[in-house]
Amino acid sequence: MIRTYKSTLSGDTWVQLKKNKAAMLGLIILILMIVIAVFTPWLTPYSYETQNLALGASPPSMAHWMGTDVLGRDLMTRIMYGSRVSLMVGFVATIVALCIGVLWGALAGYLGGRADMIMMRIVDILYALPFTIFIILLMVIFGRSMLLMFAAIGAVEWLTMARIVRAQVQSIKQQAFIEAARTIGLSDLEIIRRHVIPNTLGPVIIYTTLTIPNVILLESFLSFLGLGIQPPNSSWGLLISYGVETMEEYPWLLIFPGITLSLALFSLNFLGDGLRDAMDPRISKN
Amino acid sequence: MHQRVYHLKPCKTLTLLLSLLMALSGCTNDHNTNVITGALTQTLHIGNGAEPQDLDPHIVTGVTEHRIISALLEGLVGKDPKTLKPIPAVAESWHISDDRTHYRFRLRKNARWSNGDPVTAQDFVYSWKRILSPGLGAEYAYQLYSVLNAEAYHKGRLQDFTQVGVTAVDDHTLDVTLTNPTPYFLAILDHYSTYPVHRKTIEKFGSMDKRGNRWTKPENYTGNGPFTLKSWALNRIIKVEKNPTYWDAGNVKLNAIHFYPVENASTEERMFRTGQLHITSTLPAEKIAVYRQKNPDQLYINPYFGTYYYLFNTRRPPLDDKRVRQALAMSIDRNSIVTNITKGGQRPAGAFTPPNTLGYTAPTQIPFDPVRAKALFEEAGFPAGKNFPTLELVYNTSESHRKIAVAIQQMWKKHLNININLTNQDWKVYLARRKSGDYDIARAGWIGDYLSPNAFLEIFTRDSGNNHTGWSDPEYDARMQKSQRASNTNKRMEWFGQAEQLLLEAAPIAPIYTYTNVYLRSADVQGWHPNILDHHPYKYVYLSGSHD
Amino acid sequence: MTLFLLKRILQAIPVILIVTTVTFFLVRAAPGGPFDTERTVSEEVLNNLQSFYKLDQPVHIQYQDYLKNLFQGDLGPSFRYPNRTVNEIIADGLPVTFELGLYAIIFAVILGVVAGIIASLRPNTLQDHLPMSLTMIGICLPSFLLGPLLVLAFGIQLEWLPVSGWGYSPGDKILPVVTLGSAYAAYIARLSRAGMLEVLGQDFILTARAKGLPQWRIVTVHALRGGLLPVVSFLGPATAGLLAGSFVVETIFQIPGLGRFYVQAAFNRDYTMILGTTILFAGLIITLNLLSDFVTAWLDPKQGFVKK
Amino acid sequence: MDKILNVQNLRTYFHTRAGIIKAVDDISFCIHDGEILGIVGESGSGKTVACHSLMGLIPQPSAKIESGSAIFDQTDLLKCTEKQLRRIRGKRISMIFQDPMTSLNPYMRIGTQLTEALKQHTDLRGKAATDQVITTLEEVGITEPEKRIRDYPHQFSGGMQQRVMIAMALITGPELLIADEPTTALDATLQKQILELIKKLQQTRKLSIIFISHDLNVIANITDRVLIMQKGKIVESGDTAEIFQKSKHRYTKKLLDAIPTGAKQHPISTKENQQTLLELSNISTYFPVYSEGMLLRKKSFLKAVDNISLSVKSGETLGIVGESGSGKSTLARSIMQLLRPRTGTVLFNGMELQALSEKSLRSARRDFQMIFQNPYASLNPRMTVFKILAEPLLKYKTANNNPVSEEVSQLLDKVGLEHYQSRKYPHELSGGQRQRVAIARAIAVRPKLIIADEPVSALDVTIQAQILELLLKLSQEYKLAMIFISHDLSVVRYMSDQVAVMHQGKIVETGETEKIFAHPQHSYTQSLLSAAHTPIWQTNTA
Repeated sequence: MIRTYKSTLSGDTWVQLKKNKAAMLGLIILILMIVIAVFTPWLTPYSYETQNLALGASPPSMAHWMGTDVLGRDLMTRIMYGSRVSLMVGFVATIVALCIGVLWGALAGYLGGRADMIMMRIVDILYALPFTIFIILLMVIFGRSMLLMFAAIGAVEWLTMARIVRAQVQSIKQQAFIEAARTIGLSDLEIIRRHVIPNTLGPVIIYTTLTIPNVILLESFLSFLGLGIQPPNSSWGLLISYGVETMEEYPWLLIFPGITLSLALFSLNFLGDGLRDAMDPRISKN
Repeated sequence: MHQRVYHLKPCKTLTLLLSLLMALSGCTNDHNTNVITGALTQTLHIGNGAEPQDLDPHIVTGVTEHRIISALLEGLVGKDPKTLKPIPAVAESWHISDDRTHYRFRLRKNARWSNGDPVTAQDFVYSWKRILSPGLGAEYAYQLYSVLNAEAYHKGRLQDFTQVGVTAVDDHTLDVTLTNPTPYFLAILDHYSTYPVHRKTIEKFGSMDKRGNRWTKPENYTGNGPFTLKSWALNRIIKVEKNPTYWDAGNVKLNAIHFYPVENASTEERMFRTGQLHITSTLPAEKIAVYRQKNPDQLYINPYFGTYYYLFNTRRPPLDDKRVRQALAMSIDRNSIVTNITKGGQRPAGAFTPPNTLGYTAPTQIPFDPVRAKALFEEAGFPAGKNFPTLELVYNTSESHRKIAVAIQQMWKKHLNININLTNQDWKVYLARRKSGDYDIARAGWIGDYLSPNAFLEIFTRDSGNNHTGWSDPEYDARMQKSQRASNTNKRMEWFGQAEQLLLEAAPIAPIYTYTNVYLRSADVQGWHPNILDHHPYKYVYLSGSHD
Repeated sequence: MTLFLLKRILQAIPVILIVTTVTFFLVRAAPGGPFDTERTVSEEVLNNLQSFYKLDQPVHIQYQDYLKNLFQGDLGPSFRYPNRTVNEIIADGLPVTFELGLYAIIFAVILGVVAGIIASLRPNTLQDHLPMSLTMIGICLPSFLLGPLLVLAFGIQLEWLPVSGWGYSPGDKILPVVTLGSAYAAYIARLSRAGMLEVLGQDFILTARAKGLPQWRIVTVHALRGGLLPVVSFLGPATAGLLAGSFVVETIFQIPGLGRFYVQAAFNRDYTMILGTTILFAGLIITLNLLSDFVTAWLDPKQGFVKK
Repeated sequence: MDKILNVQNLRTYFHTRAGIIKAVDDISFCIHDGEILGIVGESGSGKTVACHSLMGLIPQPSAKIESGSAIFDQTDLLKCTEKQLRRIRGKRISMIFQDPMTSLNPYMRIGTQLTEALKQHTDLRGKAATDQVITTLEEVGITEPEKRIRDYPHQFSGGMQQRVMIAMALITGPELLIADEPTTALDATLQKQILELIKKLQQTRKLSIIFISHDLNVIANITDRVLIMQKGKIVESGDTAEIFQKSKHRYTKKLLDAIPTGAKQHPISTKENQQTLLELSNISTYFPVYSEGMLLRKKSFLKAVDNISLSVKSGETLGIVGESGSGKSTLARSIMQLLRPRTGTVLFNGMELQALSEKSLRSARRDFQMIFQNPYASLNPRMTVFKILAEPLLKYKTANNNPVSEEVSQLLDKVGLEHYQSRKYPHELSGGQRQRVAIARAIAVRPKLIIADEPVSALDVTIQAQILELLLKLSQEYKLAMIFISHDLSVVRYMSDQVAVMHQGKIVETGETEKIFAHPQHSYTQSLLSAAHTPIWQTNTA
């Protein structure tokens, strides 16, 4: 009795991914960051809020490896706490954008004709609405919560995703295996779910890895507006925007958060490229 | 499908990039910056903070508009640049009646409008009628409420303007009657809301009491100030030039002033550093220490007639209990805030009115006394902060408000062991919540319009629209009334002290620091004297060429 | 072809109408009015202001008036700047923002396409990873960080370029354009790399090589046109995003553009200005999407208008 | 005749992560001046890689020429630098490729693509260059070349595009032409014209040609000498006639036998009592064609399928033969209701398919399945073979309740695939294996009718034979009715009981296969049969 290979897509992808050194490096760095984010309270002696006004902004020293911020708080601790917000926002909001965008794009691309036209015009409308007023209104009506921030970010980011997926689906629709799927008697929804969407993963992954940095920085704009997180806690985006103001006087306040964000984004991108290649059987196997 | 791959010799691409960079660096910045050319042509370059809403003195309210209008128009009375005492402007001299309610102004014969017309008393009557006309909806009309029946006319209760206490006896004599003696009336006459406007120009481009009048366009503008409006490029630059018809044109040394609406403080500082500006409107807090160290001669920190304070909503328990409010006010370490956070030379404020205002200083001060604060908390039923609710501190989006709020949040946690949430709100939402009392604690700041303790203490009288704390005390109102009717200055100051003592004792507010004006000024600028109102008449200013 | 344009334009009208309506009621729902200031305004003054700007009328009448004016192209007076109408402000600000956006896109396309081509010529080697990582920096350094950095380096330290302004002194446009364009360079680099790889793998490239054509000719003449199709379809929506993005750059470099009004209007609750800029923005998105679809069709004769 | 090209022990290996693939493993051959040398071999035999190695067109990082020499006019091509090679490529040696649709630059007018070659290698410019282009186009048989010069490749039919390709290769007057499967993608009649054109050009220009193909008929028809290649080695070489008459090597014989000849082995006699499974009555499907008017688009209709009526009995195989563009595929899709026919009815097992609701049509689909032409595109690249086969089984929860994996293994056995292959992805399988998976998917739900749309035309001849055997075995075993569509007459003859000949959307003739082939009535059928050259080495068989 042959062992039935429940070879899922993920099983094979993992095998392929392991071969790509850059992607593995990216994955390790990301996991490391997530671990640090989760175990921050036990990893750092300092709290992110107790101030030491007398100390103020001090350069990196033995006591504070990354120096302290204007209010005398340990920068490394604030970056670690900040990573909780930024990573969570980066991943969750992007996933929200991903799901809505892919579904909307796939449906519009697959159905075509009038439905496609209407759905894409709705996307145009949402593109045009003034984002700032929309945020202020959200804050006022629903008060402030992280969920609300994800909704706000998701509502903006999924539009471009939908557009990309739609273009991709329109080319997939012409493939013969879609016609074959129809002859088997699958319904439109089944065809979209099983055959269309898996084949859009390539560009979707690439765009996702490009969206995450935007989302992380968008979060700092929202927090600046008052929707995101409230002081004294922080996020990478916020730390960078504070750092910019004192760029000349206290350069380390900008350099360290900047490097952390860049490190995260680079590893995300290498992971994204690796994932895309691993998932695209044609490239990975030869 | 196999895919053919190509070699692109790396060195070819490198040489391409390098040559591009070299070309770029060719256009180095030519070295005649504004500061250098300015000295030669006596042209002053000022950073003005923001794009002015308009240049109509009867409609605008902001400081940025004031800076430009004070170059274009001139009121009856000016202020001495050093002592801020009233000095003659359009009015050559004035006589005050014994009961101090009648003022007779003699206008200068040689006062001219920029198109040559003489400035007459009728111009002032027309102008005051314009600002008090209900249709215009002028926000600063209340400055003239001390004039007889002015408030009634502005609120629409009186239609006939002739009953308002301002009449033109002849072309160069103006009589003003007040409802009751107002010691600071002369100080008000320097405020641009009382400036005259050129009647023919107003009526040529629209009606007297309608907004959207185009007379403030550069090509239409007619003013009686030392300068005339030459050009106004939106968001780019506003240029004013010396007005030859100004009565004191001989003493005006500057030929032109260029105002730059630079909103971002760090951009403005960078423009100053590269010699684009003579004077900046402000300076980021972090840069103060740098300039104090590197080039102190360019850094100017002058006390400014304003106080930064927190409002307590006395309508909401536990803030309705005076002891809780006092405890909160006493556990703010004001020194630490001004030295470590604002760092702008601000002075910690124990009272609401800035010290030494026309000689008046508040008799009592709210001290920084955490021990007494804890005791008061216990008296109020919250030993060591137990079962004290988590209050919400609302502030509008800005870096310095955030830093101060975070610091105070920490202080209250340390001294009183209580938690408060900081809520950063958009400007308009913050104003709406403060006005409707939908807050526990809120940040606030007040700048006096005219040099008198009254400019501050009048806020907490019963009928003042600016008292959002929900606190009022008939005794306080009575003392303020007495101060109005006091016969001499000392008596008046005495009553102000009594009133403020009552206010600080009730502590509906927690004063934190008195503002300072922090800005950069090039050594070339002469005749720019620091004063508490940040009031610098341009006609005394000139540029010397002495720079390295 | 004209039918294609006509159809898209007809679709545009309902979109703009819906955007106007939604924004019209959205702004009025936000708390705080255009005339609230630090110093509380007395009731009478507030009523006068409301009546002058007809804000005291029932909302649906305000809406009808607004639409009537809109069709005549009049976007109404600005609340914040009483002596200017929204039309004037847009007429002042738009050309500058357009110019900034255009140069930024050109910069991004040149940087992105060159990086993309270099990367696609030798995939998965240093010549591929280096340009891709360089353009990645455009994404890691947001404009509010890259701007001041560039100013510090080139403006103040090296004094090569002016620090602010637009059009006053030579070279003052370089830094703002680089700041705004760099974020888009990364997207374009990735898209052009993928596009080029896909085309370089096709049969007609092999034919071109069999014809003995030199490599540069094969890459530029044969591969480029097909390779850049994905970039063109990306440019449509991206350029529309520039208007909002230019706000940060305009503040850092003191550029008299429209971006600042577009964002500040929301904070000032300047209803007519918000509506004016939003409608402009909607119009811009639709035209740019139409343009990018049109160019994509024109670029690819099979798909486009060349008759069978 | 002296040797124009002499290749000695050429070795070209591919260095991939999965190890070294010996694409060309030590081959030596030569070609004489004015001779047409044929290279025959199945896909993956290295015939194309060999020629590409000569021209320096092999994919660089992965492929490398290990050893050998190729002397062409005293210069060793394998040792030339890229610059030297470029002076020879397209000037003295040029190439034409298999699929004209993708081998011409779709974004460039054909005029420019032709003058480009001229400008590269000669100093002809401007008018002189254009004239040269026009004369060459005329030479290859393009009508009104002056006008057609400005057209884009997609505005030409398949045959015409191949003529443009040939013009492009010959415009610089090369001495050696390498033709890599130039006629594989064309229909019989077109194939014939192109071969005649190549022969004519070879005579007039005294060209020597290397003709690569996997189609033995074509090789037999045009080449003087032939090399048989298998897995990178030359297994046999010699005069074409000699090789085809009495080939010595086992592999060559296997190739020759794989060509289907003669009638269907055991045709089903048309007994009356079998009930008709499928009944089409005057079906026609139109495609709207928009010609770009000024404002409104003039709508005209292309009648792809024009008033066709036919019937298929259960267990019977109906062959549909016709050239590309005759509407065969459109008819198949109309029957399958993938395209809604404009008029006429499709009666299947008594059910009127058009009348069925979307839902009931989907469940009815179980009984009629389809196999597509391109094995590469008809399987979802991201699904393993196991999932591809499990999908229809789960969809219809086949009656016998043994687990799905059991069912899948049985299916794999039925189509001759090993069980371990169920874990693979489509691109890891060869063309033949993929078509087997497609067939397994079609029979998974025990359909009553299978429509095979050109199932073998993309496969090598040996694989083709195995697939045809498989289809025959399955149709007997499951009593399947089958509609077999192809442009290859010998394949249709071998497979079908009844035959219908289609031409421009109409069925011109239908009837017993052998009757039609023996004496065709309709003039079109006659021209079709004469075009399909019977293999010369089997002229003796009836």
